[in-house]
Parts: sequence; structure tokens; C-alpha cells
Amino acid sequence: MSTAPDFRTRLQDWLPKLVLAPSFAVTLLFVYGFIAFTVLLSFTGSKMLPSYNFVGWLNYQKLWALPAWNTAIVNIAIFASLYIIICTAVGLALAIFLDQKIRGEGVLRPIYLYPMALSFIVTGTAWKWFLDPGIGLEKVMHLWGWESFSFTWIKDGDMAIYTIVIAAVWQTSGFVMAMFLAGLRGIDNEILKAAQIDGASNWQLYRRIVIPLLRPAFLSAFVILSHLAIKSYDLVVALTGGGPGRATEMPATFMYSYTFTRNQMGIGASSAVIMLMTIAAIMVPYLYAELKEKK
Amino acid sequence: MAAVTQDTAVSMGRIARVFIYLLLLLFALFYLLPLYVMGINSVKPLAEITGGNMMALPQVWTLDPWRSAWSTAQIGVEPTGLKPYFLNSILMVVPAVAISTIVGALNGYVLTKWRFRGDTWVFGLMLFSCFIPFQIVLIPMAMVLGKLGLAGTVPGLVLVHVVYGIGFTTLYFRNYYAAFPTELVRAAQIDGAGFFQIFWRILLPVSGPIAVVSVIWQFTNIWNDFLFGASFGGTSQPMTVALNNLVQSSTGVKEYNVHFAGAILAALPTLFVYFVAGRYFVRGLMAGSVKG
Amino acid sequence: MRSGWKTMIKAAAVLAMTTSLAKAADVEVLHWWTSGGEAAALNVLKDNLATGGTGWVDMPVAGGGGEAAMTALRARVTAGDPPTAVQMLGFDIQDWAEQGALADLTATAQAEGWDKVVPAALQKFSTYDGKWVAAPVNVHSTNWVWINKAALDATGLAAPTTWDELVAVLDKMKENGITPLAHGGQPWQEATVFDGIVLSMGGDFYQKAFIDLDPAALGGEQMATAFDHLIKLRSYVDDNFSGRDWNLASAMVINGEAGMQMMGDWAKGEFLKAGKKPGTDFVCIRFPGTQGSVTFNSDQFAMFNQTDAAKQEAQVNMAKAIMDPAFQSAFNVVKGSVPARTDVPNDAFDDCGKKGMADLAEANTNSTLYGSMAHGHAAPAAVKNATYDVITAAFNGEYADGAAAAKALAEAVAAAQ
Amino acid sequence: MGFLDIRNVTKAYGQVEVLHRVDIAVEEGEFLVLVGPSGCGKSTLLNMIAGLEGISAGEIAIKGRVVNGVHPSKRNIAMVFQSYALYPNMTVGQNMTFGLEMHGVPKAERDRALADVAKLLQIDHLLDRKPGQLSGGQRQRVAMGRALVRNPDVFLFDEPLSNLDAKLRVDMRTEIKKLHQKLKTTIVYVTHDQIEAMTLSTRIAVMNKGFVQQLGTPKEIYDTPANLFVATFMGSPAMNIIPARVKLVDGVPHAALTDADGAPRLLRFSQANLAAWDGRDILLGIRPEAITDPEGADRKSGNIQPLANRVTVTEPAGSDTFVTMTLGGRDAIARMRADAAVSAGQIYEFAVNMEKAVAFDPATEGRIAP
Repeated sequence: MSTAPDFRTRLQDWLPKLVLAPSFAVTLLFVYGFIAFTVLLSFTGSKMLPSYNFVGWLNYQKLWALPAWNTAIVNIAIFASLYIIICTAVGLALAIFLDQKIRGEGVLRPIYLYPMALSFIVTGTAWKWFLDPGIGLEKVMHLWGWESFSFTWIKDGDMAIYTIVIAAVWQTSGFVMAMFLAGLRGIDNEILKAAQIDGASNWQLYRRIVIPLLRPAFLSAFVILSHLAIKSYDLVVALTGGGPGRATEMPATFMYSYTFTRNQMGIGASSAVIMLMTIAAIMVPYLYAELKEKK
Repeated sequence: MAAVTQDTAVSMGRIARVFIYLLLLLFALFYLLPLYVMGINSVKPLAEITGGNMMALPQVWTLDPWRSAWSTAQIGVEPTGLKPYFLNSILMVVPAVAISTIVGALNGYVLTKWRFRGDTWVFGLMLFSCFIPFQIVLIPMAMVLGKLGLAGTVPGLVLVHVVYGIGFTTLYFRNYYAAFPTELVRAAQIDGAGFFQIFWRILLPVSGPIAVVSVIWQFTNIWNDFLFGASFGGTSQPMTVALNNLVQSSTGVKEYNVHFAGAILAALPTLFVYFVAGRYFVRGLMAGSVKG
Repeated sequence: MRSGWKTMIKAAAVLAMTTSLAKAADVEVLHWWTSGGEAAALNVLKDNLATGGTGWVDMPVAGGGGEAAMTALRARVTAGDPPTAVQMLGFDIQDWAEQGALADLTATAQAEGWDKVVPAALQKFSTYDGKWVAAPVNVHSTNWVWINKAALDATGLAAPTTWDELVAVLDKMKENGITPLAHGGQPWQEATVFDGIVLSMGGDFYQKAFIDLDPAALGGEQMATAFDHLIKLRSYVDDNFSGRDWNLASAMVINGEAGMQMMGDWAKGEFLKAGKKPGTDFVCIRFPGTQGSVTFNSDQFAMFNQTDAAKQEAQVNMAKAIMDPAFQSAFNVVKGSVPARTDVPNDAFDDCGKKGMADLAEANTNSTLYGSMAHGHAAPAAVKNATYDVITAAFNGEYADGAAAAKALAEAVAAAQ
Repeated sequence: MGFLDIRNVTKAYGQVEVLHRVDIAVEEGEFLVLVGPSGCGKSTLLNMIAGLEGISAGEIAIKGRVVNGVHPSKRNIAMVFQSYALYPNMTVGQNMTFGLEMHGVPKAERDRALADVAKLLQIDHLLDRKPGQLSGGQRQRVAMGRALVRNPDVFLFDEPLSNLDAKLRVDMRTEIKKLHQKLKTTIVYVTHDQIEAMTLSTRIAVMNKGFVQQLGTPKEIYDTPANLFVATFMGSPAMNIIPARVKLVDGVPHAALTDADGAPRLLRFSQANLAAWDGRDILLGIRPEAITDPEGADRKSGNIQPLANRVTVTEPAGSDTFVTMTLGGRDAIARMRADAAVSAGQIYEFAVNMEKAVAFDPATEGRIAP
């Protein structure tokens, strides 16, 4: 009459943790270890390759004194807010419209969704052309007889950042649409019926009932979009290369150029730390709320 | 469900409906535009491109740019086209997607059906890997890969992609399995099925929708990666790096038609995946991942 | 299904094994010469090596004048797995040598007598601490102006030799209704133009400002004038210049849309490929006021430390092959540059090429051969990029006048050092 | 020693104890129902018997073998879940034989067992379907079939009928009872429905807040509830609880209470031991069926007390009429014959069967009589 668990039961108790352990260990090393390493680097005078001569807060002081970094901060603020708002609005509108028993939804949906499948390494040239006044939209309009048409944003230091917003919205709004569509399809129809019986108009139905019910989808969209905004790199490089001048510099391009082409790894690392802190400031409260709720 | 949406649609009126269709079509055009530009210019002779309208249909149709991009264009010192790099990408993507999806599924299974103290913390920590900008990890990753002797090898590249993919795949599967009745797992336990048997026989067979989401997501992300491929690919560079070499060549005549053909070639697998499996994607998102 | 996976993984493993095996007596070359002509030129080198039994493992990473390649290189070196040879520019070589990452080629160099045939200004980059660490392939000179002959004739003026003459020609071209100056709005292109302007202020000034990084010169009156000239040039460029690739700017000159382009000798290839003849269809001149001086950049192959004796031998073979006069001639004829050795016969070169070789030799003997700031041969990357920032900003009209830009330049350079 | 012994079993999550020293011995062939409100710990106890949750203290033995720490599949038990927990990807037949397959039973034997059980439950025609194609009742049968195929020592049922509609629930209840009578297996059955508990069980354990409140036959539980909780939880409508005071009249204890109009009334107790409570407050428990119209009163009872009181509401339910009145300041329900002539607002003469009366201590809520 043994009361000790048999071997199989004990193994079964440990197995789940054993299965999870490699992923967790890998995360600790490759995410948190690397973040720690980056934080460490940001306090060193590393130039071309990592070195370990500590310089205190010097890199951070230099960083905030750099005009390019300030441009990057202003740009990301403009870009992120416009990008998130427009993507959400377009995604939501498309999802609501597609949810009206549209004929050909099966064709339209993948069309909206496919840009997410392409990297800007692939579509960069096409976008550059399209936005270029000399060959793109402007020229086409001129060829089609609309001589006064002007679209020179990408050449204009003040407007170039908005062309990046356009391309970014193009890439991800379809994905946001899919998320909202999934949310819409998941809403209990009895609630909608009840609201219609209560006499709600279509507009009221969406504004008062449906959109509030989509709150989880809004949150997911916000989180995905905001981290994509902070990470956006390919996009900028493909479209403007940071130009005209350095008008479209973003934190990610700034970090890359200081770390890898300007041989100022220390400053690059300190900008990376700022980026990570921003991401954490958005993610941690969200994750905390989400995970706590589910517990 | 059909009844209600129909009701709302009908009450929206004819004009509103026409307006909706118009708007949807307009957006479809917007989304298709870059693909159209790429497609149409990849079948024009170069002269027509440099002199003409980017939106115009070709006067002379030619498939030479495609042939050139695929098999004869200069990539590095060899005029191999993108063909050999295609295989490199496949060799990297397939194992990376498979491993990260399976690991994600197992993690999701443990985190929902074998819960333990602090499991949400573990999950929360793992999730942060989705949000780390890749440029940051390049140097430390190179150090680790060097130590492991995996630098410049396909397994090394697979490792990198798996590491930064499991956050997403775990998230997807965890949310999906959370909605899966735990009683089924208990029933299977009483029936005598072990940890892996339950996973293999009970959960995996019903994981289709979320597996599609996970595979699509991972496939496109890994296929499209350039940074890791260029840095850690060594001599087995993936397709994106080759495409970049084709498009970004520093001097000489830019053969835009070949570039576009190459770009579409490089994008074909992901496009294929999205167009074919796209509807399962929304279904899969519905099945759990959006619930947060 | 399952066995399918297995074979797939096996195949991957086998592939990885064979590639690493193949490395044993090969040179693995990281470079960004991926366009047709360049790659064809490299193929000459590859074939030369193959006849000597040394294999070639190609690792091309194009983009941004080698930026992507340098990132990949950093990852490779950090991982302890550097390529055998890497295409490299100017100060990058010095930086890597300083990290102790480069192999010592001095024995080979002495045996082959490189120091007698490579210009001293170039040797500054090929050697570190008295040791040879890189083999130079070519010399590009950057202070060229390419003028459409017909457009020039239409002005009724001669090819300019001074700033004032240049302005006169540009004004006249503007009157004639063409874009006077074809330019692509990328920092390095603006810097290339600025190189010419600063050099036209005098070689000594160029030396003081860009090579010695003398704050007085950088922020002084002459620099202010140089910036004024740059700002003036902006007025001759069309509004659609931003982000334009240099070869598209060349095309504008070729088809007469624009009058001239200020660009390095690689632009010649574009003209030749379009079937244009030097002298009849287009004119190549030194940037007005810089005849006799040359700003250059030089592509070199830096050799990275290898522990394996077979690889070291392959490395030496490659260095020798690069320095082979026949290769230098063959490569540079294709590339449009001039050989890094001064003793290569000029028979195979065209007129512009011959002029380039003569100019180089002359500048070498007169010590008026300067490293190009725009191409990383005057100052290290950090300084170069800080300089880019100011030049680009000035070109885009972000400073009130040249004096303000000069002041900003002095500050930026000081901060980057 | 019983067939299934639960000895001093405690369950704690960290510092929080959710099950306190439960002690139950189940005999072979017994049908034990664990009943209680949600959160009372009944499902936790069941899961501990199944081995799905660990035991913090104490031990559980099946057929004399202590099974603490033994894997669920090695306890020779079978379980029917609330949601049936049918594997959605397998056919009915595969569902039912999955456990045997996992235990390495040869295919021929599995098929034989499956055929037997399918016939017994009349689900032979469903064997090739997927669970998604079945109705609720059919799924329920399949879930039971899956348990039966295993031929286990103990069957565990976790609220198996709660997902069915009312009609089907009654049918399946009978079905389960028949099955138990036929197979004589040992069953532990968890429910929150006291009618299920009463109808199915041979013994009931009423649980609340992690304690077993009372363990006994359905009759014991119904007639002599151990405390106020058991009294009010079991039975529908619930037992009337009326504040009263014990008053000795000629040495015989009576319950002194007020009627709807506030007038004092006396009801004689049958239980002499209440004399000790003279002058003290008690809670008088009377089941609705013990307050009737005089014609409907239990003729075998030796102590029918008349009680005139004003009627608040009448609710004819077809077979009976329920009458609500105020007693001792609280609502009390009487169960009358359907044709009793009674209407709201009227004063009516009720008959109270005081032989069935129960008394509780207001302080401890424990039963003090009988």
C-alpha cells in the first residue's frame, strides 16, 4: 500500500514544465539576456564592435543632443498616431461594410489582406515609383489629361512622413480589417436583434452596441499597430531612405544607422533602450490587464 | 445570423448599398495598385518602361524579364537568377515554420491545460519576444550563434526564426486552447492517455484553424525576413537577400522589368498562402486569437 | 508526411555540411558588386583564382553602398566566423584593422613589391600600423563633371574651368529650358558634389578641413563660401531630385533633359552603355577649379584573420590575383575606374580612362591626391555621416546661409569624434 | 472498510482550505450522491477521487488500495462529465473505446465490449457518427457508454444531466437509475439538483462550504435534516422555518408563534425532549406537505394541530395548490389538495402535522428535535 506517486504519475507531473522549459529558457536568453546586453552596451563607449569601457550616461546625453534623434522622435509621434488612427478607422469601416452580406466577399477579403504577406523589399520599388512625381501618380494624371494635378509629398521634407503613413496603412489595414471582421462575426446576434427591437437605427446599433462590444479587437489592434509603428524600418528605408534630407528619420532607422553604419554602437544602443522602454510602457500594462483578467 | 445582417442590410437602402460597394471596390483598387504596377511592368520591355506610363498596358508583351529573374539574372558573381535562392528559402522556412508552430502548440497546450503556479507570468514574459525590434538583437545573436557554431548555417537561421516566432505561435495556440474544454483532457486522462497522447490524439486533430493562422503568420514573417538572412545566412542566403542583390545593384542599368519580375517571384509563395488560405485566416482569428 | 520532413531536414543538414566543407580551401568573398558589369569584372578574378586551384564562395549583400554588407560583416565577425575577403572602402579598413580583425599581408606585399606601385595616398588605407591588410582593386576619382555636349554647345560657352564660368553655363542652360544640373537627392551624392566644391577652394584647404578635421577650417569663412556655392547649386536642380538614383540622373544628361552631372568616374559607364562617345556626345571635365587635383576612393579587398592554414594560403592567392596587373587592367576597363597600380599599361582603356590614369599619376607625384570625404576616404564613418547630415541639410535649405552651415559642420564633426 | 474509502480528506490551495476533513465510506453497489450549492467542494472531491486533483491531506482507497498519487487511468474508475467531454474528432465508437485502446486492450476485445455496451444503451446505430451530429440525449448516452465500456470499479458522474432540457433530464434520470439497478455498480454522483439526489441515491452527502453537512439515506436527509442548511437545501418548495418559542402547557412542550394578524398561536410538539427548552426561542421547521387542508391531513399521524390563519397568495399547480401565509413574521407555504376551497385574503383552518416537525437551535442552527 504505497502512497508515493508512481513513476508515470510523477513524470506526467513534470512533463508539462519540461516541455515549456526550453521555450522559456530560450526567451530568457534571447530576449531578456539580449535586452540586458543592450542596456549594458548603452553605458559603454562601444564604436564598431562591442567594447566594455564604461562611460556612464554619456551616450544618453549625446543622444538627446542630436537633432536627428529629435527629428526621429517627432516623426514617430506623427507617424504612430496617424498610422494607428487611420489603420483602425479603415480596418473597422471595411470590416463593417464587408459584414453587410456583400457579394464577392470571398474575393475582396484576400485582396485587402494580401499586402500583409509582402515585405517592403518586394513592394518598395513599386511604391517609390507610385509616389514619385516624375513617374508615378502625378505623371499618370498628367498623361491622362489632368495637368494641374500635383502630388509631390515624397519630395517634400514636411510631407514625406505622410507618404510613409499611406504605405504603412496600405500594408496593415487589411489585417486590422480581418481582426475586426472576426470580432464582428463573434458578436451574439441576439444582442443585435434586441437592439433592433429596441428601435436602434443602423448608426446607433453600431455606435452604441457593436463598437463597444469590439473592445477586445480594438485593444489587440492597438497593441499590434503600436509595436509595428515603433519597429517600422523596412518601410522607411524602401520608401525614402530617411529623406528628403533626414526628414523621415525614425527611431528604428536611427538606431540601425548609428549601430551599424556610423560606428557609434553605444549611442545606437542607448536609442534602442529608449525604444524598448517605449514598447514596454505600452505592452506591460496591456499584458498585465489581459492576463490578470483571464486568471 | 444571416437573418439579422440581411435585415440591417435591407434597411440600409439601395443608395447606401451602392455606396458601400463603391467604397469597397475603391479600396480594392488601392490595395491592388502596387501589385498591378509590378505585374504590368514585369512584362514590358525595358525601353517601354523608361519612356512610358507606369500604369499603361505593355505594347509589346514579353516574358523575358521573368525568365531572366528566375534563371539568368546576375546575383553576385554568378548569373544564376533567383532559382537557387528559392531552394535556400524553402530549406530555411519549412523547418522554422514547422518547429515554431509545433513548439507553440505544445506551449499553448501546457499553458492552458496543465496550468501551474506562475504560468501567466511565464506566458507574459514569453510574449514580449514578439515586440522586440530585430535590429537590437543582431549583435548579441551573432555572438551566441558563433558560440554555438551555428553562424552562417541553415540550422542557425532556423534557430533564430524559431526563437522570435514562438512568442506569436504560443499566443495563438494558448488563446485557441483556452476555449477548448478542459473536461476533454480530464476524460482522456481517466481513459489512460498520457501528456503527449492527449496532445496528439485529442487537441492536435482539432487545431486546424489556429494552425493555419500560425503557419501563415510564421511563413510570411520568415519568408520576408531580410535582416537575419543577410546577417546569418552565410552562403545559403534566402530569397529576399538575393532579390535585394538584384534590385539594389550599385551601378549599371537598372532593369526594372527584371526587378519587378523577381519581386513577384519572391513574393509568390506568400501571396499563394494568403490567397489560398486567407479565408481560414479570418476563421482562425475568430476561433480565438482576437479574444486577446 | 513524417518521412517527408525527415528527408527535408536531412537535406538541410547535408547542404550545411557540404558548404562548410567546401570552405576549406576556398575564399569566401563578401561584396556588393552585384550589377552586371561589376559582377562580370569580379568573375575575371574568380576565374583567375580557379586556375590556381582556389575556389570562390560568393556572398553578395547589395544595398546602400555596402551598408547592408557591413552589417552582415559585423554579424559574421561577432560570431567569430568572418569571411575570408571583404570588399571595403577607406576608413572601414582602418577601423577593422584597429579591431585586430585583419590578416597581415606584409610578406606577400614585400615579395611582390606593392609599395613601389601603389600610390602613397592609397597605401594609407591598405596598410595599418606599417602592415599590409588589404589589396586595392581600383581607384575611382570623384571630382568629375559630365556635360551633355549638345547642351553645352547651345550655351555658346566653353567647358567651365572656374566657379564663375560654371555658374554662367548653368544660368545659360536654365535659360535654354533644360534642367541645368542633374542630381539625385541622396546624402552621398550631395557630399560628392560638395567634395568638388571644397577641393576647388584649394587642395590645402581640403586637406585641412576634411582630412585633418581642423575646426577653424571646418567652421571658417572658406567653408561658408563652399556652402554658399552648394546652396547656389541647389537652384539649378529640378524639384524632383529627392531619392533619385545617380544613374537616373546620368540618364537625364544622356538624353538631354539635363545639362550636366557632378559624379565620379563610374558615371562614364552609363554614357558608354547608352552608345555615347566621349568628346562628341558628352564632355568629361574635372570639377571647375580642381584640375590637377584628384579626390579618390578605392575599393579594396580586406583580408580577415583566418586560423586555418589552407584558408590563409587561399587568402594570399587571392591578394596576389587582385594585384596582378592583367586583372587590374581587365577589371578597371569594365568598371570605368583606373587601376590601383600605377604601372599598368593603358592600352586597353578609352580616352577618359587614359586621362584618368594620367591625372592620377600626376596628382600622385604632385601630392595632390586626396581621399574623398563623400566616399569615406577622408575621415572615419562617424565623422563622414555627421558631415553628410550637415551637407544634406544645407542642400535642402535648412540653414539660413553658408556661414550657419559651416558653424553647424564644425559642431557636428566635433561631436562625432 | 468500504469499497471506496474517503478518509479525512482535505484539499487546500496554498493557505486556503476548500475541503475540510471529509470522511465517507462507500459500500459496493452503493449510489452515493454529493449534493450542494456551487462552490461547496463536491466537484473537487469527485476530481480527487478520480485523481484529477491532488490530495492535500488524508487518503482515498478504492477496494482497499490507497490511490493517493496514482494516475487517474490506473484507479480503474470511469467518469461522465457535465459537458460529456466527447472527443470531437473521433466517432462515437472511437470515443467509447479510446480508454481501452490506451490500456492496450486488443482490438477484438474492444469491439466486443463496444458492441455489448452499445446494445445496452441502444446506441448501436450511432457508432460511426461524430459527436457533433448527435442530440443532447444521444451524447449523454455515449458519454455513459464510454464509462461503461471500461467496466470500472467506480463510476463517477459530474453533473451529467445539467445540460439537458427538463423533459430529457427526467427521462435520463430514470435511465441511470435503471442502469444502476441492473448493473449494481458503485457510483459517486455529483449534482446541485436536490431532486436528482433524492431520486437516484442510496445515500446522500449534503455539502456546504467544504464540509459534509450530513451523510445519510434520502429519507434521513429529508425527514431529519442535521441542520438548517440541509433542511432548506433539500426539498422543493423548501422547508418552512418559523421563529417560535417553546412553552410548556401542562408539562407538554408547545410551539408558541404569531399568526398573520399578530395573534398568538400554540402548536403542540410530539417531541418530549423539547421540554428542556421551555421559554427559549427556537426555529420550527415544517415541510409544506405537513401543512394542509384538514381533509388532506395525514391520517396516520398522531398529532394534527389545527391552525387558523389568513391566506396571502394561492398558487394552483395542477396536482396541488400551494398556499402562502405569514407565520412568526415570515412567509410559510402550505401544500393543499388541488380542490381545496381557499382564496387570498380569507382566513382558513389549516391542519399542521406536528409529528413531522423539526426544531433547530437558532444559535448553532443544529437540529435539537427529534
